[in-house]
Amino acid sequence: MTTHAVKLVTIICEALARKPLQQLLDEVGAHGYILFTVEGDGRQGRRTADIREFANIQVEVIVAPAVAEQLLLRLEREFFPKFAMVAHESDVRVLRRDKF
Amino acid sequence: MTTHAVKLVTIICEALARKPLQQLLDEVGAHGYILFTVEGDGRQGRRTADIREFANIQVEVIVAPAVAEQLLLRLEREFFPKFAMVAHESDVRVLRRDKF
Amino acid sequence: MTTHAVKLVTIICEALARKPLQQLLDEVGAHGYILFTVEGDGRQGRRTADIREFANIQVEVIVAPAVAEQLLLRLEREFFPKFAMVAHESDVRVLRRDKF
Amino acid sequence: MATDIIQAISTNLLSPAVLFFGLGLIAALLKSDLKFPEALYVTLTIYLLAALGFKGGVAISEAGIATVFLPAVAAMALGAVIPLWIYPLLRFGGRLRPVDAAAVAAHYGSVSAVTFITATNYLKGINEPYENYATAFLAVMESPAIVVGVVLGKMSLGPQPGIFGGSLRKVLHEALLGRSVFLLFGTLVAGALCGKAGMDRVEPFFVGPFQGVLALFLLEMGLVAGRRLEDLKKVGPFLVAFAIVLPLLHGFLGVVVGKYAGLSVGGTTLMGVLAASASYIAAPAAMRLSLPDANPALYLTPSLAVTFPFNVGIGIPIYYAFARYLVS
Amino acid sequence: MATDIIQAISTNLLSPAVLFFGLGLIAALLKSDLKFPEALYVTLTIYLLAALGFKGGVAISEAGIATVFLPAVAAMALGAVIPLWIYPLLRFGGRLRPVDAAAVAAHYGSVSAVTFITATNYLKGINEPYENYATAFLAVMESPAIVVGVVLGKMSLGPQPGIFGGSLRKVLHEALLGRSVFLLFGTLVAGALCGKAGMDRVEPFFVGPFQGVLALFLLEMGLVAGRRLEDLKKVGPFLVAFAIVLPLLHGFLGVVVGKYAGLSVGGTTLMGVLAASASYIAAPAAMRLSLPDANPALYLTPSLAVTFPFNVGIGIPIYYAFARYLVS
Amino acid sequence: MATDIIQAISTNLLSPAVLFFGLGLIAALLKSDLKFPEALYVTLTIYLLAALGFKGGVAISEAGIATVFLPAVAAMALGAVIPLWIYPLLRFGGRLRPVDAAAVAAHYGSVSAVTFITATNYLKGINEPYENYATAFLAVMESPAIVVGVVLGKMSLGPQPGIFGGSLRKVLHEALLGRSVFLLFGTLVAGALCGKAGMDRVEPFFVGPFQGVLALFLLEMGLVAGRRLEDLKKVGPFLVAFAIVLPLLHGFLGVVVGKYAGLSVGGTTLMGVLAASASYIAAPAAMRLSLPDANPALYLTPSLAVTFPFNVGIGIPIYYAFARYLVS
Ligand SMILES: Nc1ncnc2c1ncn2[C@@H]1O[C@H](COP(=O)(O)O)[C@@H](O)[C@H]1O
Ligand SMILES: Nc1ncnc2c1ncn2[C@@H]1O[C@H](COP(=O)(O)O)[C@@H](O)[C@H]1O
Ligand SMILES: Nc1ncnc2c1ncn2[C@@H]1O[C@H](COP(=O)(O)O)[C@@H](O)[C@H]1O
Ligand code: NA
Ligand code: NA
Ligand code: NA
Repeated sequence: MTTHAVKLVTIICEALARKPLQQLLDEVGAHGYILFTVEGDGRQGRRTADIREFANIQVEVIVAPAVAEQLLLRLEREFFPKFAMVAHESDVRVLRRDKF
Repeated sequence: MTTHAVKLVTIICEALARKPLQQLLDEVGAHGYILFTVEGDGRQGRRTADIREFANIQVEVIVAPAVAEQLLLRLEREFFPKFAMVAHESDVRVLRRDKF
Repeated sequence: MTTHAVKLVTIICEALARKPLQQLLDEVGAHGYILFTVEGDGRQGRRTADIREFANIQVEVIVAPAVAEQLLLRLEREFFPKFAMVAHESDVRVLRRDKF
Repeated sequence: MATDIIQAISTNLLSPAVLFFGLGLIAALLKSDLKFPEALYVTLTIYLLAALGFKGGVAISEAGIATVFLPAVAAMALGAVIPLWIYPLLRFGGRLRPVDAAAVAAHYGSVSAVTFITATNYLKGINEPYENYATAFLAVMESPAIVVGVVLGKMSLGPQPGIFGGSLRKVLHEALLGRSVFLLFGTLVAGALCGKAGMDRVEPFFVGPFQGVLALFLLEMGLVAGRRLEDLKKVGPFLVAFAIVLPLLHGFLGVVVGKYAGLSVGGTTLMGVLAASASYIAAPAAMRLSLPDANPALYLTPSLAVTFPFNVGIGIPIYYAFARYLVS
Repeated sequence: MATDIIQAISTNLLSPAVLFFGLGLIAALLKSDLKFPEALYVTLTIYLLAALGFKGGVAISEAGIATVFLPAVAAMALGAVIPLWIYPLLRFGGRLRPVDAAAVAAHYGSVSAVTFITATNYLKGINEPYENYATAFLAVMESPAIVVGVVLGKMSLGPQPGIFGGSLRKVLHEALLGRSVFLLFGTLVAGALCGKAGMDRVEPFFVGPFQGVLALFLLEMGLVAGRRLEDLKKVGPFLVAFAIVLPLLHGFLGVVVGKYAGLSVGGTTLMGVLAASASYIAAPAAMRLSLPDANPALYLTPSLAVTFPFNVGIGIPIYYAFARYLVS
Repeated sequence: MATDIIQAISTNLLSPAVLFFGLGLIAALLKSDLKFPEALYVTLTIYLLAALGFKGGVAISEAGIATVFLPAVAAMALGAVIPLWIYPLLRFGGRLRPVDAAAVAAHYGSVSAVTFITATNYLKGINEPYENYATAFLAVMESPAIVVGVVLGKMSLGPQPGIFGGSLRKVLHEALLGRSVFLLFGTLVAGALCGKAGMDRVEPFFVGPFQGVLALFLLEMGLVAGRRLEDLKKVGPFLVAFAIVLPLLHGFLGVVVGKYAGLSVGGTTLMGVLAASASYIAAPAAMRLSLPDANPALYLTPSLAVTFPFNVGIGIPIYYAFARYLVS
């Protein structure tokens, strides 16, 4: 069994940032993602996730290292000034590199 | 405080793969897992998670490195040909090794 | 783009541990967290997440390495003897260190 | 009969439930934001099945098991045999792989509870009485075809090692203790034990709002079915035609069985609807568990995106016309 | 009285709500797939508590606070003193650790809203009138025993540093602003302010469907309780016996208190039910927060998997028989 | 008129729906644990919009499109022009950045469906008849102001590259196919196609429980609005005053428009309520998508934490008093 090193980029943000974020994922060439609603607390106060529109979402996307770099760069430039958002990147291994 | 290096295996798949996946986790000797519903998009199209049966689930399981290897091997062989599924592995540290 | 190495601490526990856990996060100086409900299975049996009070939650918190150490230490000492709980730590990179 | 049918179809299309279904289809096609939460879908399902089962049970307590027994056995037999001709038809006519043919056969022998409920709603709307205990037919018809389909599929694959091989026990557990069968049977028994006195107490919850809840649920089902429409291209013309023609044939067959089982026009219609309908929840779940090699695009899409909307909009009034023609 | 009781029990067991509860138990035991979404559980809870509180408030606005005051104080006192004999009994009779004895005492002094609602449903079913303002007793009885239990437990543990030590403030906040107490009190006040005119407007929502919603909710509660049954082996025979005998004693005691507080047969029954019932949501939450060293298996399992089903199926008609015997 | 208004306000404050709203506010302020699941919020929204739309559609089928057309166009025009004076007022009076002024303008030109529903509830409570087809005004008034606001904001920002720049197409898609507009329009059409016969079938679901469901929903909305109250300090006194004074002016304006459009006292009140209400779901969603540089604290907090509670508690009876004064 051979595994391949790729990046997992995790983005936590307000639910209303969802559509532009999906567009960004498309533009940088991510091939898939998962998304779910989370409660949270941060510098901009508590988000209780009781109304879909005011909740936080967490988006996780597995991408090649170059795509991760591109994604984080554009998040920092285009999204961080506008949205309540946290993003982090970590190293993961997958079985089929061609999927990502 | 001593921490121990173990593996976190994350599996994203269609909700209907749940029961065989639980059986696999048992067979390879995982001692626990978490599971939650996620929306997602991938090569096989969008999954909106509006019907429980058609949703995606994400399963996360902490295991010893040898178990992780076994788990990924069998996922690749027995599950990937049958189900819409993505799996990745990463390094994490835990406090009590004997639990995993 | 410069990224900074920080820690992601993930805690899985019974939902009723939530309030003391939030207090602990405050005390060790975490600046934010996310939280969501998960199903799970472990040594202490299956948790089906059908009643909010009996469900599992997963809490994820990004912190500086020193805070992570402090957090895990206190979890081990003060929480593990009392609650059904699993905690793990991993390395992640973020863009803006000052947030964490 | 032709004008009758056209008249019946347009009455059906203008009922709130079917209009809400159409609204859901349109929302999906226009990619509207509208989305029901998963919890609401499950809640509506539980409500509709429990209400249906409970009412059916009360009806059984009044009619007596004896009256229900014969047509229920006929319904079960019908469900079990339908896969036996679908399988060869798809194998040789449709050139499907054996495991896919078996999976589709399981779906079309099994039933759709929502289609059944929509049909009872249609009959209520045109004041056509029917046997309330017909719910029992629904309950017994879900599983047999699934079991038959899985057996056909497993035979075609030969013995398989590992998690997906092995005994029929898992299939049977799934078939008999799956959510919908369990709820229907359980509430049928509860209703039969309580009888009329029990019904009086829960009527404002389980009977009054029923038609409105169904309308809301069909809005969601329209969304779900509509989102699958784009998968139709993966399915091919043979299966699309199959998904309309077979229900018509089975509808006619069901009506014939209902007539000889001694049912009223309404009950006969419902037997036709059951035979014509195809499963899209229970059967797919069983297939992923027991025949995971079968291709979901080939069984779920025809059943959910073709047969289900066809039956809800057009099929039901046609089966009713068959029943009126044959029975009265 | 014996035949009366047996008759009453079988009437109870054949009501839709209790049959649905049994169905849930069976589903859990057979490991059926049936599972309610968390959101539905919360929704049903909110609905039942709000409906109960609002109706109770309207009843208070009609009966006047003066009428309600005395029995409410009696109910509160009863809740507060019950832990005082349970604690020594479990400490010395059951050989439980002090913190566990305190935790169990808190549960059995507190109350189960669902058991109370099932009892009102039972009384409605047999046409036995009761004071609608009895909801106020439910509202005031949830917290006192929890506070007493926590105090007993904290005294036994001695002063504790850190997150779990410290003041009673957290306990009181939790006890008074927890979801169920807040909803009950809030809707009681809303109902009292609106009176009959307000009730007329929300009656089709809060009154008509109430019994049906309860049946659905008990289906879920059967599932929840049933899943705990396998934990019984961790609990031991002493606590299992305790979980049946103490409710019977408390039920009798509650009936006596109700009688001397001047309540009708129905109201007296409800006071017995409150005394006999044990908390399984609010009390466990308070324990995990304030006495996390107590072992949940010892307090949650007896309360949820023994006392609750016992009361729902058998206890309620017994307390009713007590009440009839004593009051009339 | 003053005593009239005070009388009308206290009647309003003592209705179940408004009391439940107050209860939610209190729960939020006391930091109670009470929390509705997201799925329940969505469910109640879908129910209320579908019920409203369907009833409105049936009313249109009875009144005829011709009757509805003129006042609907007037409502739409009113929604579209309101931003045109809010923008300069906030730009120069309130010293807001252009993009923030545009965003706030969009919110106050658009409408709040919940406020509208609460107003119909108020009218029902005091037996004041109104045109049921007024739902059509609600449906057409949500989007125009949002489009106008986005255009104003985009003009102020100049051409922008990338994801947030570009065409108006996204805004229009969002405005016309967003959940609430789609549901309202869709169910209006469904109701108009079914007419009275369809209504008879779904009435026990969509009509009877409506006022109770609204009460439950307002409990949740009280929680949601209450949690925002602490953000008021970020908003400043100018915007807080704005959030009360502008609704009063718009309410009066709406009443004048309603009168000249030939509506009854009830219908005129509703036109006033629509003009006075501000959006807090659809408009924020559109802003985050099309004007993400605008600061949500400046548009969401005034609309949700000031204008909405003000209208629900006090505004509605005031606009009613205006309408009575002007129309009769
Ligand atoms: N240190 C952290 N760890 C995990 N999640 C965080 C952290 N800080 C913020 N978040 C999440 O990110 C969202 C936005 O962060 P903020 O802009 O700080 O309010 C919050 O609602 C949290 O859910
Ligand atoms: N690159 C990715 N990153 C994260 N999740 C993914 C990715 N690709 C696919 N997925 C998830 O895995 C599921 C199955 O993937 P697929 O087979 O590509 O449709 C999708 O529905 C997504 O939720
Ligand atoms: N190996 C594991 N991997 C992931 N989650 C686990 C694991 N073991 C336990 N858990 C989760 O942690 C919770 C408490 O664990 P336990 O105390 O072992 O019952 C369980 O309900 C699981 O959701
Ligand atoms: Na069939
Ligand atoms: Na008690
Ligand atoms: Na407005």
